[in-house]
Amino acid sequence: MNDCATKIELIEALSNDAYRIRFAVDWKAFDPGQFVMMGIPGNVVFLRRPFGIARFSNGVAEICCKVVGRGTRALSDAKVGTRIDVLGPCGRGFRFPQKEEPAILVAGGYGIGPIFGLCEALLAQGRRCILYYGARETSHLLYLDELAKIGANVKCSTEDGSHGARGMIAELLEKDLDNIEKPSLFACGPHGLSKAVAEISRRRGVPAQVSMESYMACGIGVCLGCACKDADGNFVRTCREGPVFDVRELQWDSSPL
Amino acid sequence: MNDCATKIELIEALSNDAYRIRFAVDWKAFDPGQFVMMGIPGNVVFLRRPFGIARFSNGVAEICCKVVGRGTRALSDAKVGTRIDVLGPCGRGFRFPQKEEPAILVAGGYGIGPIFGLCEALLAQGRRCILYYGARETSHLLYLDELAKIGANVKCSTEDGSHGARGMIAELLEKDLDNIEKPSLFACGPHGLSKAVAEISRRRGVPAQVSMESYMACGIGVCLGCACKDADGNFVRTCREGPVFDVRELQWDSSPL
Amino acid sequence: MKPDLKVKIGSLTLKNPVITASGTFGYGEEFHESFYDIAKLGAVVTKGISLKPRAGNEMPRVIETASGMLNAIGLANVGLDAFLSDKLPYLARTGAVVIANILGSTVEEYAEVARRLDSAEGVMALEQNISCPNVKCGGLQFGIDPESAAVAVRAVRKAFSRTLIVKLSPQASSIPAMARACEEAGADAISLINTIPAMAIDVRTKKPVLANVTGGLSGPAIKPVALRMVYEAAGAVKIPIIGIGGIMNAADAVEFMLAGASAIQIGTANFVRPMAAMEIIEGIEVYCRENSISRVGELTGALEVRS
Amino acid sequence: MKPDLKVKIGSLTLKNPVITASGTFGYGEEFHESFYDIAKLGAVVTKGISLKPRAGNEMPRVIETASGMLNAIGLANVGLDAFLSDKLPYLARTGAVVIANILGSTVEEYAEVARRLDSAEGVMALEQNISCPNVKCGGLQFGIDPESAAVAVRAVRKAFSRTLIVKLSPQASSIPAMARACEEAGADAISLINTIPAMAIDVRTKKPVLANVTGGLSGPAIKPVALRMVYEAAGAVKIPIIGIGGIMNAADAVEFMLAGASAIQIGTANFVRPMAAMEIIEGIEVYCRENSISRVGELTGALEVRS
Ligand SMILES: Cc1cc2nc3c(=O)[nH]c(=O)nc-3n(C[C@H](O)[C@H](O)[C@H](O)COP(=O)(O)OP(=O)(O)OC[C@H]3O[C@@H](n4cnc5c(N)ncnc54)[C@H](O)[C@@H]3O)c2cc1C
Ligand SMILES: Cc1cc2nc3c(=O)[nH]c(=O)nc-3n(C[C@H](O)[C@H](O)[C@H](O)COP(=O)(O)OP(=O)(O)OC[C@H]3O[C@@H](n4cnc5c(N)ncnc54)[C@H](O)[C@@H]3O)c2cc1C
Ligand SMILES: Cc1cc2nc3c(=O)[nH]c(=O)nc-3n(C[C@H](O)[C@H](O)[C@H](O)COP(=O)(O)O)c2cc1C
Ligand SMILES: Cc1cc2nc3c(=O)[nH]c(=O)nc-3n(C[C@H](O)[C@H](O)[C@H](O)COP(=O)(O)O)c2cc1C
Ligand code: FES
Ligand code: FES
Repeated sequence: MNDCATKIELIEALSNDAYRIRFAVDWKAFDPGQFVMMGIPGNVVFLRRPFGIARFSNGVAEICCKVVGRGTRALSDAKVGTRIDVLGPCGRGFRFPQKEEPAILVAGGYGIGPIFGLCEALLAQGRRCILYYGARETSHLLYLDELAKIGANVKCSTEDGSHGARGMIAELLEKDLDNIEKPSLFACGPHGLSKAVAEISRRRGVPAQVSMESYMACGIGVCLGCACKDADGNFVRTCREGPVFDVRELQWDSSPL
Repeated sequence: MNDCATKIELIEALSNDAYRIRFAVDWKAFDPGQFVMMGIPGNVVFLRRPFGIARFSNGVAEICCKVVGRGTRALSDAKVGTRIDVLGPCGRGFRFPQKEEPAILVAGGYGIGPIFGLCEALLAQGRRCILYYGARETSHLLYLDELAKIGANVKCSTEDGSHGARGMIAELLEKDLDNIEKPSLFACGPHGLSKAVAEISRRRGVPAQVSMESYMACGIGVCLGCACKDADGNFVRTCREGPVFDVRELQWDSSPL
Repeated sequence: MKPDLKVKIGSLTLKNPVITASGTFGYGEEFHESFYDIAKLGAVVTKGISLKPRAGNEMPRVIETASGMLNAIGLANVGLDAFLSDKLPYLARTGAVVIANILGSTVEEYAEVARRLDSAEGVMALEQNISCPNVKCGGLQFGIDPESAAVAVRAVRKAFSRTLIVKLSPQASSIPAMARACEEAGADAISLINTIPAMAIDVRTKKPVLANVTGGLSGPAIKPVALRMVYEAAGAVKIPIIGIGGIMNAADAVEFMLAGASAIQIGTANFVRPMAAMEIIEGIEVYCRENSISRVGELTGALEVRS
Repeated sequence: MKPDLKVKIGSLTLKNPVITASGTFGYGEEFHESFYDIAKLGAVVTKGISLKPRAGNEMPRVIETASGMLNAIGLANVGLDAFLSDKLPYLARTGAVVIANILGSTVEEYAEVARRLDSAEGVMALEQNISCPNVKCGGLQFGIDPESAAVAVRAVRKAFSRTLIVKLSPQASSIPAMARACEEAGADAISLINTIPAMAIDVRTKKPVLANVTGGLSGPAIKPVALRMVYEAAGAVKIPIIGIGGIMNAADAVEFMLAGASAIQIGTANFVRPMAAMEIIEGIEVYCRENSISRVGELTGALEVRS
């Protein structure tokens, strides 16, 4: 992990409110599921903002940023060449599955970022994986081209049925799971999705890892601002012990962010 | 006076640290010596910044901005099309001389902005005027082309002698004054220049107006932050009773900003 | 449906909860001439008025800070006589609701100013400033000690028959204690916060930026502190609270009302965007409509706190 | 010539005046592993340590504000035992100067923690936090009342033989009185300020943003207030002052030293720029060189105030 002063190399709209942003970094590798703390250009926000690492190759990292507030707006409005500080890779990523088990990836919305990274890494190692990917509507399904290019097996759902199955991705997943032997789950998305995956994992006794979100001040484990509750009710740091947790490590009844 | 949300129409470097900036406004006229309170693009500073109005025609106003800190930096780095709030015209400008008296204009550094406006207005009325204009070095002499175009009679000095006379502009002025009948002085520049003009005015008994600077929070007369001392030792508001004062209205021994 | 924006402060009914803060609006003339009809405001609070005119501090008096500014104007004002003869008649003609902000370095001065304003037509309410952070000799003890505050408030209460608002200093170590002391002493409402004493230094010159060395911090920087104090005050007293501190837009104003304010004041925002107060009135109305709130008063203290 | 950056705090000599602030640096591990050799710092202040472990408050615990942030961590910490067994040995191995920040809800708890740290090797100084603005039951009275503060400080003074720093709350209505009380009670130095109690509200949900309702404000927003308080404290006592509050760069640090601080602490800046403390050490050195200052201590209180 280090903090590098770099520049935006590419910025590209993926939908009306999501952007692909690339920048050079000086780290050599990352674990899918890890994230970066991005300094936001201009002076519009004070703290950095966390983003999952979607891709990394040849020293260039990519994030997928969805505009939800002032910081994400300013980042997405930045131009190629804008100087930015990038701290990373932060946190603990996904632990890879046992060789023989099929990896069932589950992504919701911009959760596709880290999951794309995981998918690419698994396929590069010749592992079996299926990606379940849900969004509100077709235009919110991102990275479909890239997923096709890396040969991913993607099953989509949209809430309005405009692409793939109609409904929540967890429902589609649950239906298919009966036919998959020894699946292990890897999810990233809104809290509701993580909760659903945790519930499926518990009910079916299949292992599952989820990437959690939390408001973060430092991203490096020193402020204790990002805590979430572990299974024993103790606080653990989302930015350090997470963001990826085994669902059994966490308490699932507590209220989300 | 009003506050208009407008856009930068032109931004042009005049030297390595001074910029000409133009924007449409919805006022109809201004008095040379009046100023605008500019909202600074981005979020880098909190308060607005005052700038003398250098030109106004066909609904487009022009300021000349010298970079001295964060706000002037951000304003000068803005692009054409950047949205800005412009409050103006503020304050009291120069009172025009009696028809017969030759107007002796004196500008130092970016003080040329308001003085250019005054010069243009006087010439448009067919009034006699001579402009004494001093700067540190040649590259700091701005608006020379425009001054030539409007047919201004300009006498320059630079501290390094690289253009015009060597030395301070007040010295050059003082030398020439002997040969001018019934001059009246109009000055805008650093505090030292204003002080020198006030001193010349007092010694020779010639009328003089100077444009004063003060740190301003509101620019409209309500914060009382910009006060300067009048001849009786009372505070007057630079933004409202000024920025242009008759030198006899002010106290000249008090310390500058 | 148009929401009802009226709010009551003591015996005074304001047409909306947006008031312009003392020291940031002069005596109303500049705004009324150049920007908007100030009778559209809930009320106007005048620059602080003292018995005698005050010249104020030396220059520089203001400086920008991170998301805020410092001022050390030194409570410069025209004095009571000039206020009554030169400023009040203009204000009265505009039809604006006028709240006179008063200051004093002694209980007697407060009482004297209050007594004379009581007989002045056109002054609907007083706002008694017990903070005065910029004036060395004046007021500080009133602002930090509940007992001295009570003495000063009682004196003004006796001298003034209409609505009396007491404006608290953020330096009081217990806002609830201070608010209660003022309520018991007869205040009809509490306004807070005044600026927070602060300082800026120029490392180039190795000097304080302000001639007065210290000044008062205002603007968005102090909003979270002001919000907490308003919440504390609202929990401590029954009289209405007027929230002040870093309010720049309607959302900020609504935050203060949720925290317990019945009305709010716009200070530094007047410098940054002269139309701020008008925009905020409009924005509060929009918020009410979007949230199906028929009376703006429903917002006051509507914060949902888990317990 | 390289300026001498050494400063003395009590009997402790620091290699430079830059210290990392409690609660913003964990127990040093994260920074030492990923960013820099923490022995290069003047000192490291640990997260506040209580006798028993504390889980802290519910989520959310942090939120950004204008030029600052609010935190309501709730003084979460591993507790004294785990600090001694798990955290201190690591810190000691790094060679960093370790200042243990301690908290207590009673005088006895403070004394007990201090006593046990007195016999712990590797703890060079204590910083006694008498503020604890986030914990409802704890500490608040110590922070605002000079007499209670003195009692707590005396107890710790008796229990701890090395350098004792007392960290003041900005809620004290008189910083000079508080600083004097701590000096008389035996403090070797005063550090200030802790965060300012504050609040944020979400107008969409009508709820406080922080689960704890209120939190502590830190960052550039509070710098002008902190600077004023450091200036006041320095004028009131003879012992060294450590300045804290919104320091983001070397110029900020120099401002605090000019105001009277012998050393400074970097808090929230550690979150925004993990290398901040190193950059500030370098920047102070550059400032000294450019201003022909041979010992950084010459800066302390060098503010030129017209009188
Ligand atoms: C580990 C992790 C990975 C993430 N990965 C991605 C990603 O790949 N792509 C992406 O678009 N977004 C990602 N997010 C979410 C992203 O960080 C927030 O959307 C962003 O910080 C919002 O900033 P803002 O200034 O636009 O919003 P604000 O205006 O500050 O607030 C808007 C909303 O965003 C939430 N939010 C604000 N700041 C943070 C913060 N520092 N951490 C978490 N939530 C915050 C607020 O609670 C609020 O609900 C991730 C968050 C975490 C914790
Ligand atoms: C009536 C008037 C007319 C002016 N006309 C012009 C002009 O035509 N062209 C031009 O380039 N400049 C003009 N100035 C000066 C200009 O306003 C300042 O240079 C500018 O505000 C500095 O902003 P900053 O953020 O870059 O500097 P900062 O980083 O804030 O400070 C740098 C320096 O500028 C001074 N300064 C900062 N803010 C103000 C302020 N609001 N008012 C006055 N001084 C300030 C500070 O004291 C400091 O010395 C004028 C000032 C006044 C009062
Ligand atoms: C330049 C200036 C002058 C002020 N003068 C007074 C005053 O005379 N009396 C008073 O009670 N408050 C005065 N205040 C305080 C404001 O009324 C208000 O309480 C404070 O600025 C916080 O609100 P804000 O952050 O919205 O500005 C003044 C504030 C400023 C910025
Ligand atoms: C997240 C966070 C946690 C903190 N925890 C403590 C603490 O445990 N003990 C303490 O004395 N101060 C604590 N502080 C206060 C800081 O040490 C410091 O006094 C304050 O943040 C002001 O400095 P800054 O503006 O540089 O951050 C904490 C501050 C923050 C932001
Ligand atoms: S964000 Fe600071 S500890 Fe996780
Ligand atoms: S700048 Fe506010 S009164 Fe002049």
